[in-house]
Amino acid sequence: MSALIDRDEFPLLARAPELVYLDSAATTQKPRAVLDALRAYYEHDNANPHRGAYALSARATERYRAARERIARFFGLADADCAIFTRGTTEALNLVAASWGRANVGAGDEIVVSGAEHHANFVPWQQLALERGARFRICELAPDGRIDLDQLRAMLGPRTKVVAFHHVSNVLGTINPVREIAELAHGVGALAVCDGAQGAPHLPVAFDQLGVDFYALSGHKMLGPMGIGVLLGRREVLERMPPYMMGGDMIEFVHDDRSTWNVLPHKLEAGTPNVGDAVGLAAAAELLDAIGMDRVRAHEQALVRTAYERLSAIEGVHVYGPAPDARSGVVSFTVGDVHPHDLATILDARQVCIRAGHHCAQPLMRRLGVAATARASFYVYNDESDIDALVAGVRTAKELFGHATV
Amino acid sequence: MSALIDRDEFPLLARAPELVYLDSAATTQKPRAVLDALRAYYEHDNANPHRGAYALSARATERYRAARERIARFFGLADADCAIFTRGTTEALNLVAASWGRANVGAGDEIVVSGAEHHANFVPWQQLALERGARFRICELAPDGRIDLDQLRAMLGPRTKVVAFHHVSNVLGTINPVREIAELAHGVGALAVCDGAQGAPHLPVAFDQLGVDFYALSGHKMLGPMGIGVLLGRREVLERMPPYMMGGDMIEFVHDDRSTWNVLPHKLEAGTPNVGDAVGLAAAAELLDAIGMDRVRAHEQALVRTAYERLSAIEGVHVYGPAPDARSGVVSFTVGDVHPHDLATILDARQVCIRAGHHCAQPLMRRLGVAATARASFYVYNDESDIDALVAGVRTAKELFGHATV
Amino acid sequence: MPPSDPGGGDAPAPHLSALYQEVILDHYRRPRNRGTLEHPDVAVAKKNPLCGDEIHLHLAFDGDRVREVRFTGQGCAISQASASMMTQALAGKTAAEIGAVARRFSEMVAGDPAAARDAALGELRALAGVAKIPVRHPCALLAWNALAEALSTRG
Amino acid sequence: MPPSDPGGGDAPAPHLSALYQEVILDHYRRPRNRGTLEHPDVAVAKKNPLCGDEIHLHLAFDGDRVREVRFTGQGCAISQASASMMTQALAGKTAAEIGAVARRFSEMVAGDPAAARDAALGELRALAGVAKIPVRHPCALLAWNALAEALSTRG
Ligand SMILES: Cc1ncc(COP(=O)(O)O)c(C=O)c1O
Ligand SMILES: Cc1ncc(COP(=O)(O)O)c(C=O)c1O
Repeated sequence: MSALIDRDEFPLLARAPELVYLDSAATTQKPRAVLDALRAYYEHDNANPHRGAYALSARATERYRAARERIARFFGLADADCAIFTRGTTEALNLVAASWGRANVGAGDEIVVSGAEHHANFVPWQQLALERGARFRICELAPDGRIDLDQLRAMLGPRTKVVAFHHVSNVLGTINPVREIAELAHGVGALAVCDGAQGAPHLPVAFDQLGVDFYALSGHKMLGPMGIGVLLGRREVLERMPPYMMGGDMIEFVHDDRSTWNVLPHKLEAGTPNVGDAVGLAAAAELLDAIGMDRVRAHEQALVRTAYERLSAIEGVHVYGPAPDARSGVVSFTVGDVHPHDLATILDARQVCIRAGHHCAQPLMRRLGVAATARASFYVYNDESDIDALVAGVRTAKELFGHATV
Repeated sequence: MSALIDRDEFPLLARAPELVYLDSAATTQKPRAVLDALRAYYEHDNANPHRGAYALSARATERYRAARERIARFFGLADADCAIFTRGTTEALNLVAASWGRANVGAGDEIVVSGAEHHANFVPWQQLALERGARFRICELAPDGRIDLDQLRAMLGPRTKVVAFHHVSNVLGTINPVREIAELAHGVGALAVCDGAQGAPHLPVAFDQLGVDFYALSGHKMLGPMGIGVLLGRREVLERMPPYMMGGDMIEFVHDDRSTWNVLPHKLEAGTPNVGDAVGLAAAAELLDAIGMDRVRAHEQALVRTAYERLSAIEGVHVYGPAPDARSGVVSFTVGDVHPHDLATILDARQVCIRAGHHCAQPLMRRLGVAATARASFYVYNDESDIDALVAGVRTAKELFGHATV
Repeated sequence: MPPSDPGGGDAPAPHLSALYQEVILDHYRRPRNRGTLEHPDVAVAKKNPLCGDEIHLHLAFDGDRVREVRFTGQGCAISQASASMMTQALAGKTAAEIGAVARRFSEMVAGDPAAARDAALGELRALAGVAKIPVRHPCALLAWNALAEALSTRG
Repeated sequence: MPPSDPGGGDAPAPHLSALYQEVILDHYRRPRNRGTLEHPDVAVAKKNPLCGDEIHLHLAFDGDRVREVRFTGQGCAISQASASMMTQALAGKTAAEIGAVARRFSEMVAGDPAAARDAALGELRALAGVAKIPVRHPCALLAWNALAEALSTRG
């Protein structure tokens, strides 16, 4: 379990050899290849795409188009114009809730989410339901942490308009059966919207085979720059959606009293696009493809298994969620009565970076019956020594707080 | 009229000494200082801000906060939490139209825009009016290209809810009297929303003195990276607005059936922020402040005066808009029956980059009675030799098309 | 004017002279078959919102053969000359024959040197220079896209 | 356990031992004045949504002086110990006296070394170590923010 991509490839990690970065579920560190691609775009090809009639602008347009194509290919989406660039998962999900949602969800309709959604896939639907007078229903989790399919099946009906659910939980690491859930949703004529923020970076994703209508993801969680994400969608649904934002590029004709819209993907991308960060994300996809997402998955599984076992073996440590083989590279845990924030502070003094809190999943925390957990998450640059440091830090925290009460 | 910032400071321009870049109104080239700041963030301080309990995340949070403060200071906004980061002007204006607009504009209300708005400040309001059954009114331009204040005054009334207008026209370069228009709007209790996309990069802007409720701008048009922009707002109005997007960071508590919102600026910034590009934009503001916006303005005025005079002197050339002293660094023109796209192609062959088309301002083009114009726009890296190249290119185009019909 | 005069137009790049040659400017300024038909069998309009170019095409058929064709429109020299030359190339041809010319034309625009020499394209070969300028391909193809729609509308 | 054992806890950083000292852990685990008042003059609640820490504060006054104070809450050792120690520091003090202590406490958290030595803060000085950890300042200050709100509510 040495790192899958050497730390030296990540300037921040290379500069801080002692740093143990275990918060990749929040955001990942950036490889040199991505930073180079980003900078090279600005140094060689920068212009406003789509709008210019000169070679430099044509080059910017081409870089943007190629980035879209590269990323679509990475995610197994044949129709690249159905990959809509957004700022991230949050904007992608809000786009669907606002554009598709306002056009299709009315009073008495039902929206179904799970009790383990990130706020980004929970609050937009909750608020849409409140605005529309629709019923907002929360499907609970099975004992293994995955969405309870029996309950879901029982919940779905002719009034169900949307089933919004996560591919991978950012708290528990559980992996949901996406295809099965999409089929259940489609069985009652509902839209299947998948939050892929934690799926896209960690698992092979073949959108055209997944069966969902939408899959949302963030570039910054998969080695890409901040400020860019993608909404993968089915053309049939995208074509029928009204625009989300309005402005340049997304229009066809602007009359004084009405407007008509451009074709996909432009209809859903108003304003000057973020070409630089899109190019950076394409470089990240290139890198991950070169390694192979199967190997990324295997690497994380090995790390998560070790972390799970070694943490569970410490008296007083409670690990949340399923067995290691059924989860992605996330481990949430608590240590006796050591509060997760105190634990994070103690680990931080040892340069071990973990996250502590509700992880933007307050509904799930209520269901777990805790106010906060500590969370360690892994990625391609982590290796077994990072787990050593984590485990040692947890032991130190226990000592500091006194073994007795643990 | 040598460049105000040397071309050598701009890697793209330094690499292509022959390139004559005259499309800064679409997007500017990036100085090394901005690219360095962007990269340094990723190499030293990258983490998800607001969420971590470790030093690296605290550093990212601090970089993000400091960037906001730096940018607010640049724009004369004392209350930095009223500078909301967006992807750009388009998102900023859509945010206001969707969040403030949906909460405040009803059937029979009136929305006023000018006939020279960029689509980003036209279509969102037009569509809001259509959605709400409000009346969408277009104030025409005075002969000098500025908004006709007499007509505007006559148009405003108790049903007017919003006056949305541009600071500087991206086609004509005209500069509107922002304070006066804001006062007229406030006189009837309407919101004053200013599209500052072409004002922010080119004129000194002191938000707290401007009197508008909102001022929207794009980082990429003022030496900053793509993917970042700002909505400057008045706290009183921002506080009363519902959120725009929903997700992480912008919530306070998420209950199963309802949610409450975080304080400003977070309420209006859902999801992982684009820290990298915000840091880049702060570096751009730093650079522009060091030069002084008065000098930026003077430099552009000198260029625009020369360009205006030399282009006007060519037989068959028609320059649109006001006299050079009353305009910002933009010159739109046509050359006899040489179509602007043909002109742009001919100039491009000489490495002169201008824009041709409707400039995302179809309503204005109808009013000017043209389908397209050519547009040259200037910034800190341009000098007189760029105008020489432009003028020579225009002459070549005339020759190619044959003098006779010009 | 001496070439050293910074205010004068220097010699244009060779591929531009090749593109903006006499025949193209002539079609731009004196378009052939400009106008409308009173009783067209098919009428279609195509616009390129990005640059404002627009073409309206009227076609009348005699059985499978084009009897008459007219166009109106506005836009750059390339789009208008392409439309004008296209209308000349259509007269009397069957849908199948037109399809063959259209394919050849788009091959030429895409940069196929054989197509650029193909006598079947006649005067249209004057537009071969556009191949080198990708941003202008949509201009050259606008009228042809209108034509394709017209033919498919007719069934 | 020998320090070389990679599974064992190494010695913690010195500023952490200073922070998580006996007195703080004792207040965390056995909070003083924990509970509610039947008839509080003021009751306020403060939460930090970022980390889930929460403090409910009940105060009863005798004229201008605090007669009784109780709190409930949950959260990290720092927020809960700070609340517990604070309640001890309040008893019998006037609003003005409390204001002075609160100011001194926030100076200490902000890193003022004189405040960290000020006998007026009593046991609260155990929290001086938090000054070095900016992300934890909100934890130390949560109860004090509730107190400030309580006093201003009372007028
Ligand atoms: C006047 C004006 N408003 C709005 C915009 C839109 O800005 P952006 O595309 O960066 O969102 C632009 C530039 O494209 C502009 O010139
Ligand atoms: C499961 C999940 N959904 C959505 C998000 C939101 O992503 P972003 O903040 O990049 O928009 C995250 C991460 O923060 C996440 O883990």
